[in-house]
Amino acid sequence: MSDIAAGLFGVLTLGCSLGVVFSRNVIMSAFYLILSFFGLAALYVLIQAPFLAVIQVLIYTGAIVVLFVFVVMLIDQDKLLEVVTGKTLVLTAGVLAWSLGLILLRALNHSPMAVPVSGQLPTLRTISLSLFTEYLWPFEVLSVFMLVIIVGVFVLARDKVNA
Amino acid sequence: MNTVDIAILVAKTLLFYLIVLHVVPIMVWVERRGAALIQDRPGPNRVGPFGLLQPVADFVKFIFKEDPIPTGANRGLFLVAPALILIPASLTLAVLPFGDKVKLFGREILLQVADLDIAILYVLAIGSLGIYGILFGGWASGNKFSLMGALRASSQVISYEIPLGLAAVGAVAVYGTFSLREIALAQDGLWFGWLPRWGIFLQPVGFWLFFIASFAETNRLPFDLPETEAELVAGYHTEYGSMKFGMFMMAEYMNLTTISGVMVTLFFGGWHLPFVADAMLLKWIGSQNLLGLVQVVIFLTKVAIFLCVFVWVRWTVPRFRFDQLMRITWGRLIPLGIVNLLVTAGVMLWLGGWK
Amino acid sequence: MTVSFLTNWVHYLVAALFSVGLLGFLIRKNALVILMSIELMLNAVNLYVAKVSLALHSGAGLVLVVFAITVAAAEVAVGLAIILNLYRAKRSVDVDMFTGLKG
Amino acid sequence: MENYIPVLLLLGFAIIVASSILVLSWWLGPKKPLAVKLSAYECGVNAEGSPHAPFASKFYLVAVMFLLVDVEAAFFFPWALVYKESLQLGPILFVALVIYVAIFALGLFYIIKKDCLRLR
Repeated sequence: MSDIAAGLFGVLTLGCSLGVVFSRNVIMSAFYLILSFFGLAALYVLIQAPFLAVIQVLIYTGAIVVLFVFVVMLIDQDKLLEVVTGKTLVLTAGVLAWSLGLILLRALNHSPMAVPVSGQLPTLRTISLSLFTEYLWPFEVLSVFMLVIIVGVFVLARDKVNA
Repeated sequence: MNTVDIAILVAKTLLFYLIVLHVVPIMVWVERRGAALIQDRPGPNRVGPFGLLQPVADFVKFIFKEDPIPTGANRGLFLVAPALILIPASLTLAVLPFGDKVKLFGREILLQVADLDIAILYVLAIGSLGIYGILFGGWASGNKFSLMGALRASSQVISYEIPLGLAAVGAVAVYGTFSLREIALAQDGLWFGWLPRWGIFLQPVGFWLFFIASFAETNRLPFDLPETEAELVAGYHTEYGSMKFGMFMMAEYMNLTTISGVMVTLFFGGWHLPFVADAMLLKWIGSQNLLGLVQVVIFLTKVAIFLCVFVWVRWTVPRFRFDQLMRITWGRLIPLGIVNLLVTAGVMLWLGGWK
Repeated sequence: MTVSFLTNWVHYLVAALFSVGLLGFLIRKNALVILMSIELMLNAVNLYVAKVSLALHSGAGLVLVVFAITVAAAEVAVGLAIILNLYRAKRSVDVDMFTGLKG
Repeated sequence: MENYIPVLLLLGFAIIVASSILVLSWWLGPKKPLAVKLSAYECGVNAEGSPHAPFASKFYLVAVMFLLVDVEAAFFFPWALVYKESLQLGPILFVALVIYVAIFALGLFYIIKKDCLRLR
């Protein structure tokens, strides 16, 4: 059952990520990105990290891609049709990506995963508690970082004509 | 898991899905009759007694209509958009606790599609996917008013997601769990012998926030900016006809049902009768299975009351302007939600735990 | 162990997803799609970190992924703001158009 | 994880219902396309200009501020989950919340004060 689901959502994620890369129309890329991230969220559930699945859907699918779609809609559609990249470039890039994927796969498969583990699988509660005790300072620094980003984005994105 | 388990699972899922699907035609009738009642006119009364079969007639008419795809439309996205809004609307009902549990075939069956330990987050996360139906629907129509409506609708929906989440956070902090089932279980019985143990008495501000934000989340008046007929033709679904338009309507009513269900569970005791503890009810009724049925009825009654409130508000309150709407959420609701959270945390700290 | 059934699945998926992201990064000229490809690569890495963390029965990796997602959100916000500014300046999102810094 | 099987089932049902409605509606409806019928409906007036003309960046600002605030607000959820039981550990989570909310409120104050959402 789990294997079937893993296969299903794995194929969905991968197929849709190919869709992102090869769609001529940017809005279709954004659409495939949604499905791809949704599939990834399902995979997070399958590797027993439901909290990450929810965060993935809530933040990635529900907010980040919304921003992408907004920007696509704010830009005139005619400007989005791109010049086709040269065949040699595509071929070289394909070979490069393919070989890097193989190297990566080999590295992942040979990484020492068989280390002895102790204790229970982390639960939602232990993760949450460690976020506010063990990782309290990174967490607070992150909030300052977000504050900086809010200011920075506003400075970058405001309408210069009206401001 | 054997075949019986799987069969029970499938049957249960299908049953609850069908219950929520059947809210749609009932709500169509309630909405039209309610509007008529408030506006002092008869409303649909020709098809069946009290016009009760009107939704059926509507459905038949919808499905036999031509559904044109405009020339300027992006065909693929235009067709997918209604499904994109209907599927998340269907998925969110998975965590609604309709009742406690029943014993059938020697198994304990929870009266809930799935008892997830992240239920509240699940509702918020899946609910946030609904805006893609709006965005793509408006964009793919190839109509500038649709696109404008879509952008407005999605700005509104995303802005009100934050107060909705903050209101839910308050309730989660009080109960210490994400599971809607556990939250409902914690609301059994009375405080001081006379006050129902309902969430609204612990989180009155949280409830108010959730209530207001839920109007905006479901695009109902007074927050139905996306559909301002006078300015935007009909909003993001202008170009949709036939049952494709019907799907947008179905999704709206299903979202209403889910959000009412969440509200009932978080703030109004879920499946519990006020003033009567479950144990007492069980003694009167005598059978766990019958009690389960009664609980489902109680839960659905509470949801129905909220649905009626939604209809009532829709036909009595005028709509906000776009800037007012944004100012309400960013300037009022979000700060209020944060203050509510701080006060909740402070009071809990002061009382040294909630027991 | 409950996570073991996916061990190899996840490896293949992560490698493939990362490569697809890289491919998109290399062959597309549209700045928006390039940013999307970066997101794909980032997600591949996130998935792997989460998986390793769970295989080691540790919550550290999961917290790291949550932080990474947060930073990714900030990165996208700034990245898209820059793209929008470039679009305002050049009326295009084609990366070949942005050669103003070429010597 | 077994808890999620019904969700998968529900997803299946939802996809079946949605696609069957789409197919039925297409199959049962009459098909008499006319150029006028298929043109964009703008209150009966002929449509003018590109339907995908660029819009004000007001909407972009709303979306980006939503993204950032939503990400920050998402951290309240794990906090709320463990707050009740962490009270035994003393007020550490309360202090964490107060610092976090102070910084969060600063960001929100900036958004409102600087009129980032172009409300005025």
